[in-house]
Amino acid sequence: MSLSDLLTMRNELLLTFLAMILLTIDLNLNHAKKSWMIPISIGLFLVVTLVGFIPQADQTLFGGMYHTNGLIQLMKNILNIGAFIILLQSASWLKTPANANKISEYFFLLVTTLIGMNFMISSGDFLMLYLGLELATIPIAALAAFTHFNTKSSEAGIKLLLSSALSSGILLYGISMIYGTCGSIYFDAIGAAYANVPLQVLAFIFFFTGMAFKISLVPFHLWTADVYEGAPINVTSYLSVISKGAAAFILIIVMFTVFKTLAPLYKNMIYLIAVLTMTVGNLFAMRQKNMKRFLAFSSIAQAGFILLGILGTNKMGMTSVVYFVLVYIFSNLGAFGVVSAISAKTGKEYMDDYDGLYLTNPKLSLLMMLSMFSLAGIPPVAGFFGKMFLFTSAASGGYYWLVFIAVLNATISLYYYLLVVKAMFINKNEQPIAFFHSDGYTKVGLMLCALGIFVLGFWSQVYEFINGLTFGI
Amino acid sequence: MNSYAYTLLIPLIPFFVFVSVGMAEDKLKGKLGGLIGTAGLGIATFLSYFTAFKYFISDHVAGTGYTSVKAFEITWLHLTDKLTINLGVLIDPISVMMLVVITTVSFMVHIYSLGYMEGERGFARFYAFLSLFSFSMLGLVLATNLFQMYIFWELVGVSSFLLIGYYYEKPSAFSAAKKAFIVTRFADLGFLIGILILSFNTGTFDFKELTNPHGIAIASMGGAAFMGLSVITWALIFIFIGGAGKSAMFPLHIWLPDAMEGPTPVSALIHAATMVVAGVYLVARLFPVYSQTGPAALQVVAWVGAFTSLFAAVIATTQTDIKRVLAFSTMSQIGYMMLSLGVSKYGGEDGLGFMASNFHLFTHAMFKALLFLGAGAVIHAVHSNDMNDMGGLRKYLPITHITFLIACLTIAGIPPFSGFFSKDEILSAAFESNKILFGIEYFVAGLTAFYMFRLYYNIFWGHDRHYHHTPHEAPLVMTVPLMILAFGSIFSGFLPFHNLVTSDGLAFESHIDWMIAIPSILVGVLGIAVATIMYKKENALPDKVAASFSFFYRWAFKKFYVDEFYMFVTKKIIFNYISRPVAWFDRHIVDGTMNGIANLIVFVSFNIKGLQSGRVQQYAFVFVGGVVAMVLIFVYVL
Amino acid sequence: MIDNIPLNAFLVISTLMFFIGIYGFLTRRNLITMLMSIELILNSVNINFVVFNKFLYPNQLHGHFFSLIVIAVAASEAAVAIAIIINIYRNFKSIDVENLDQMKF
Amino acid sequence: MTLNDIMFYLFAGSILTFSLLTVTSRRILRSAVYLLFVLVSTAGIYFMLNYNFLAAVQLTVYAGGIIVLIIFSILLTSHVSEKAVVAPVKQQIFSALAVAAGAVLTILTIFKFAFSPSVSPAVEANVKNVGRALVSYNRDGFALPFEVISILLLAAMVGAIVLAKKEKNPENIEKQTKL
Amino acid sequence: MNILTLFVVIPVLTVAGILFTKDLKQSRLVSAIGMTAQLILSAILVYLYVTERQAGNMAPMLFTFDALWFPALNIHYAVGVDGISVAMIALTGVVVFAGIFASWKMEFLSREFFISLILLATGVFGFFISLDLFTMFLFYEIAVIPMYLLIGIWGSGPKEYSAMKLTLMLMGGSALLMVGILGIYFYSVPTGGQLTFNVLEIAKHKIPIEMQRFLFPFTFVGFGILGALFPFHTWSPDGHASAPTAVSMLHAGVLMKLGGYGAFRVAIFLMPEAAHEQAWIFIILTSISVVYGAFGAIFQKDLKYINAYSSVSHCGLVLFAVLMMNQTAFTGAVIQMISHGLMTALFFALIGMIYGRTHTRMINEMGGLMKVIPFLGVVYVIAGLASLGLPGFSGFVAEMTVFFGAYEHVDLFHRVATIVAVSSIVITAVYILRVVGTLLMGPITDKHFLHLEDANWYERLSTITLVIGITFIGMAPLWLSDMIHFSLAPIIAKLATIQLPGM
Repeated sequence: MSLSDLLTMRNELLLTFLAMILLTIDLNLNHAKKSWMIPISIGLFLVVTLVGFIPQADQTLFGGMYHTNGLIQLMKNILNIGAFIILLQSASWLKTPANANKISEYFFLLVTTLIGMNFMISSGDFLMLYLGLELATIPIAALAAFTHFNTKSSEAGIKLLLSSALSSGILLYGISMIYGTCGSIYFDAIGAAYANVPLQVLAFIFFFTGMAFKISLVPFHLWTADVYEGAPINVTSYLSVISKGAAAFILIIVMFTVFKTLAPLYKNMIYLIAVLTMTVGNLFAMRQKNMKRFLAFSSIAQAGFILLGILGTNKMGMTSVVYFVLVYIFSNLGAFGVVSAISAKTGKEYMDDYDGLYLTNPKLSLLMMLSMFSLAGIPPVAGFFGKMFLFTSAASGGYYWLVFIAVLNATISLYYYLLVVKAMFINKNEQPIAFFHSDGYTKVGLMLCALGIFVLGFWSQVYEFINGLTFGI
Repeated sequence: MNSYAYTLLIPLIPFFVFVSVGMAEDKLKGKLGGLIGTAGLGIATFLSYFTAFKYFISDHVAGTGYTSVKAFEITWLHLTDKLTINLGVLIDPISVMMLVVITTVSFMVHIYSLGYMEGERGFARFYAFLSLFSFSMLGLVLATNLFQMYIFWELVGVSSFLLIGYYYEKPSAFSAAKKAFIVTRFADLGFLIGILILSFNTGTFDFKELTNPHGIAIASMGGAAFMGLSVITWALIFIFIGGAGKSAMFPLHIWLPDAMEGPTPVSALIHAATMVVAGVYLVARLFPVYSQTGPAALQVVAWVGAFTSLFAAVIATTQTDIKRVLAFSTMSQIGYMMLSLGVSKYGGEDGLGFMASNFHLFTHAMFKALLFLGAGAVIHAVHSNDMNDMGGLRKYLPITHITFLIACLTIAGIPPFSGFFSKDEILSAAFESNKILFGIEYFVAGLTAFYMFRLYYNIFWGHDRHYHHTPHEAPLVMTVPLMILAFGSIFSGFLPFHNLVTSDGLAFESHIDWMIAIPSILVGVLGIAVATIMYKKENALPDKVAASFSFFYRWAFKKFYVDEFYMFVTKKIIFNYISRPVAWFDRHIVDGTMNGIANLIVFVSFNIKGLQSGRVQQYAFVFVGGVVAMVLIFVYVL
Repeated sequence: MIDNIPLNAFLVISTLMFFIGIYGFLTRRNLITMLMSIELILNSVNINFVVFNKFLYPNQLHGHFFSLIVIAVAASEAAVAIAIIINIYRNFKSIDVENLDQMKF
Repeated sequence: MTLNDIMFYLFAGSILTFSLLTVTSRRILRSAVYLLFVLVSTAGIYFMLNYNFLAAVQLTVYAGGIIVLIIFSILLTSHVSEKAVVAPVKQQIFSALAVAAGAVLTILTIFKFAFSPSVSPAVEANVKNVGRALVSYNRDGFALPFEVISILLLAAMVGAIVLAKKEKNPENIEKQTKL
Repeated sequence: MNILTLFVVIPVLTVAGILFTKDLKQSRLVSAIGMTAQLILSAILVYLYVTERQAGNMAPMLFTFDALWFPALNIHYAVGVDGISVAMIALTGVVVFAGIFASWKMEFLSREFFISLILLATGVFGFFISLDLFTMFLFYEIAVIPMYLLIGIWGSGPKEYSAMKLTLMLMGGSALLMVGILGIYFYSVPTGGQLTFNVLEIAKHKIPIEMQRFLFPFTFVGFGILGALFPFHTWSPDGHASAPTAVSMLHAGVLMKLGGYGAFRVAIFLMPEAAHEQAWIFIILTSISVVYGAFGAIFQKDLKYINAYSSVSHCGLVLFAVLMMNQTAFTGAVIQMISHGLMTALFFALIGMIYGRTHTRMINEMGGLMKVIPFLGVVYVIAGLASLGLPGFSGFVAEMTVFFGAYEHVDLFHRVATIVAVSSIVITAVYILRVVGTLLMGPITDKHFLHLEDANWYERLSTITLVIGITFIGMAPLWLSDMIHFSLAPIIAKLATIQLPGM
């Protein structure tokens, strides 16, 4: 392994570098100029994001602990894009006086979690996976508790941290048993040694629940709503989009590689959990009035759909999951972006506040509607394609009834997505949210989302590209 | 193309009149619309007479039978592989006869209405509808196939509907129109089912093929049996239901008395002379099929006809609305025609009934139209339909009086008026076939004479009523048609129908059987005499008679409560016991289920909210429970 | 030197410790004691790793290092957790987990 | 029964006892101390297994670092003599049941599995080998996790600092400026 | 560019154009121009199609265009039309055109209204030209979703409830459909090879019968829900009652036809064996639909409810005919779709215009309107007569073809079902005449009605367009029926290959 091989890790290295630079710059800025951090960070992050698109060869480093290939690189790029949009959307929130002297910390923590996710996705063994997972979680807990004076924020932080600690404890126990039964922590060494014997199944279940916690699958999802509601809104969107996406990526990679011999068993499990997740997520989402909490449950339901991809044949499943997450990032960030913009300007977070929004803020409302449609899987926006391909993937495994249940759930989800649309377009309001201009960052962020929502579906090359990358899986 | 191609114009001229007058209705001032309509129909009448002359006389080679000619035919629609709907013109004895009847009466009515409808709102509309009716009726009789007949059958129904509902602002008029339409529609359902069965068994709609007694169609009609009768018999019975609906046979007659809400010329045209005999025409048209393959169906036709004639005649004796009396009389007379068809056989002298039926159809058209138009003139004079508001009108309305009297004598079967001849043939045919039917008809003949003269005396004799203004004779445009029709009533009996319109197209010898004719004249005279005693001078006799038969009288006066029965069925059963429950079922059960599913989801959603209690330890408990459960299930159970 | 002690004995101990830790997590009302329960859990896992490494796969040190890393992670986790707990104490004047239910349903 | 056996049972007994006491003791500070005992006993087991380096880390980081941190925070947030509020009996029973079920299932499952003892030569976990593995970037080397854990520790530090920063509620700031 | 693609491009361009408009006048002008172009294009298509066929082009689909879209799943943008689609496109063109003029005075958020309306039309056009199941489904959903906004924002009465119910039930239908389509896809080429969504390709193979048995009900019911199949029709009365005029027109007139068309094109065409086996269940359901809808209509008081139930009955007849699975019945089904589309659009247009004047839709609150608004009254009567199947109007042709097609089956079950369906013509007459009588005839019940104005030019244009369509088909049905007839050849050939076990 030469030094140049390290360039393979450019995402992680650049992000680490970025984190260090941010800390350094921050130390040299006086108090009044702290807000410079915003353009600096976003600009630098954009550079990192763009660098990610430079093609590179597949590589395995550190004796198999770290490996990357086109698909993994794509996953990282997807996460980068999502994170970039979130950074744009957080700008107006960070400018508020309460956050004035915490700006660079915010960026630093966010970037470190992203590093963790990148390592997690690239991991070739359980140690790196675990480490990446923790690195992706612990700073987020700090971010969730970011707003000190807000009791909800602290509550969210500790709920996240404690729950995730428990879950990673259980996950670790599973890993320890995997190690105990297989004799290695390297993925490539485990795959063949795995069989359907009780202890290995138990170990797998323990491991799986830990991942399920991250993706918030029922019944391991209960933390989600509370944390999403309490955390600052951009952290919530980060949790619901990037964090969940990364976990979904690594889960599907692990499922398709390490545990592939268990497939007949885990497919039953995933069937059950997928049904539970979609249904429970929907049932809870229906009643929500707080937009963040609403989106939390909606994202739980969406996680249930992601599972459908795992049930398909490997290639199609992988492609559809990656594609879905990509689309989901744009759709969900569109929704969160609007909520964030409104919340930053007016502090209003409830669905009732959105009544009559279209008449005062038509563009925001339109974007929100498109996001809702995309989340619900309504054509012609991208969400339709995402869902459709997931269903196709599940159907390729012969799970027609599951597809049916899933589409019925999509219908239920349409109900509550339409409630938002209804609030904005149909409901009358004496005092609607007044018209306001968002700042440039927010605008760019929202426009990126709108673009993604529209283009990703019709532009079939995206899907083809992903499909081309999944050959090796 | 052949020499009859021009006959296509006969129905088409009224159609174009309908379209043009109908479109430009509000722009046609004064009587312009009427004049256009009348002119158009005049041409059609002329063409019809010309056709009759050409077909019966000039083109006819002596000694041969009359064959049917397809003057024109186009394909309208392909239904199935075999069945194609054509539209065309069929010229044969009965259709030519019907042409003459329809155009004559229609033309008279057109002229008459110029006076009668003068100043009415929607005068042009009236003529448009009349033209539509003429078109439909002509199309019906000229139909080359069963399906074309059905098409025009429906159109006739709708034009009747439009004309009955002419005074649409009068609720009673519209409800009568509605009733007429729905009842006949119900009958048409039978017709349609009959067509379905028949056409799928024979593979054709075409009359020529269907009715060829030696053709494949009739031969292939063996068919499976269903409930003791062959399928074809059922088909014919169903088709007869259609005919019965249009011809107001019991029990589908209820619309006809109500239809008198329409303007009187309409009643004369549609509900006396032309449309109501469509049922007779239908059976006559399919007569070879009936007689060759479905004698049981013919029995049904005969008995329904006989019963209706009796039933209607009884009711007619009690009614006081003059148009209703005439309506029941029409039913009764159509019953005669049906009976006559029902007792007939195919070919030669056995086909006497067939001939008699058509003969009576012809004469009846003349005298019944005359009666209605006369009644119209009376109503025009006194502005009432009720005979209790009339009396002594003979001195005010001399022409009407005379023509009306002629018509009454005709219908009563007094020689030498035409009714005598046609009725005599019917009685002869019935006598040959079934003595009970014959007896009924004898009795009905007497009743007919009685109630017609009851009507006559009540209108024209007795003392004056309190008229708003002195009744005056109708203008010339109204009386001239009366006179023409009276002429027809008197002399049409001398037409040699047995040479022209027969079941197989061949002429046969027919003579008056005096053994039947003389008693029938006597019965007629008896009826007149009774009526004279009871109604010529006002006296207490009618009331006494009514009182002595009080139960029966009341039932007859109430038309045997058939209407009430229908009301019961439609309002109570269909509306209250079917539609209301269906609507309820739909709202509460079907929709309720859908809403119930939604509500159930909401309910569940509300009730599982405790799961999300906000307590992190409970979350952890669920988490651990989930893990344990999964281990249990996937390690130990599965 | 440990040959006569069966592997399963270690595993039983660690497993019991693991579930005792979970029990603590489920029942202790104080946030800090919940954190302590977490430490128990992680510790039991460490025992697992170490024991497996020693007994079954001594040719490499995977388990050993895994434990090492877990300890470090536990430390950082504890640091952040305690920071938040102190924050909560500032806000609520209590660190009873039962108080943390502002957000529910 | 060798000394090793006795030591093992001693450690095992102490681990289980003190674990139970940790999660049941009503005095928080005592819990912390019991936890310390558990951790130390664990370190003892590591010593027994000849993983001296790990045992040392266990003692320094865990016993020395985390426990001290915990004790400090306990002192910060509650009185020494304060008794912990006990969870409702129902909660305790259900938790115990679930946990017991889990433990039984897991142990049963473990016993079902036939672990095959090692035949390959052991690598001694002495400082040399540990150190070599720690910086090795080849197979079975742990340089990468070692580096990554440093980022994690840094991030945790920054996170803790951000959270601990004293700061004023913006609403209060506004009030003050208004005044 | 392929002429069929224009059917999607023109509406999209129109929508883009409306985005730049400022007020009602401009946006309705743009919409009217766009949709007139669309109507002309439909006419051109009919002409081109007929000439092409006369020139002897025997391909099952004409004007085909195929572009690979998602190569991985072999999803294509594949378009092509046969006589059936051409007929449906022409219908859509007419109804949309009439719909634009029927909403000439849509003041509130007019831009958004026209955009949604035309988007809906885009979906419908796209659906009818698609040969690829995926794109077909895509357009299907595009057509359904604007309904929510259209009803929710511009509707009346319990509009939110109705809009939600309609959307959810239709989406529930697409849940079934999704399963069906995916199943068909994965068994499209049972012999192995590239899976395909293309209808024509799939039709070349035989989907295994076990899968057909499973998939057919999904597909059929999925489309059936949109076609108001009993007992999944309840979205229809509420939805129609709450929708604004043009939306009711489009929805009942065109959108519901997607159900019948899809059931035919996908469910029956691709899975004839299962269709044959399971038809009896659905024949029972649709026979019930036909009669039940008619009975339901008798009791209603709200004009729109009456018409909605009437639609249930008429659309039931479409599905009924489709299930009869012979050439005549299929022809009848298509004509019935077109006929009902025109009639019901006309009805809803008239109801909207009457409501705009009287501000009530309750028939017992109105009466004698014929006298004050004779034009609308006459057209209403015409629509009514057409609806009850009077010769000379399209309804008659359709119903007769359906009945004769259905009656072609010789067994007792089909014949009884046919007779049950036939009996609806009487019940239809009852409710139509009841409405006409109460609404238009009789004396004027409310003195406010004395000052109502008769139809404006745009209202006349809208209704007359539809009346012309109805009477044209009614009087000269041969060209239409032959056009459809010919296009049925492939499916009839396919049906002929299957074993016909006795029912």
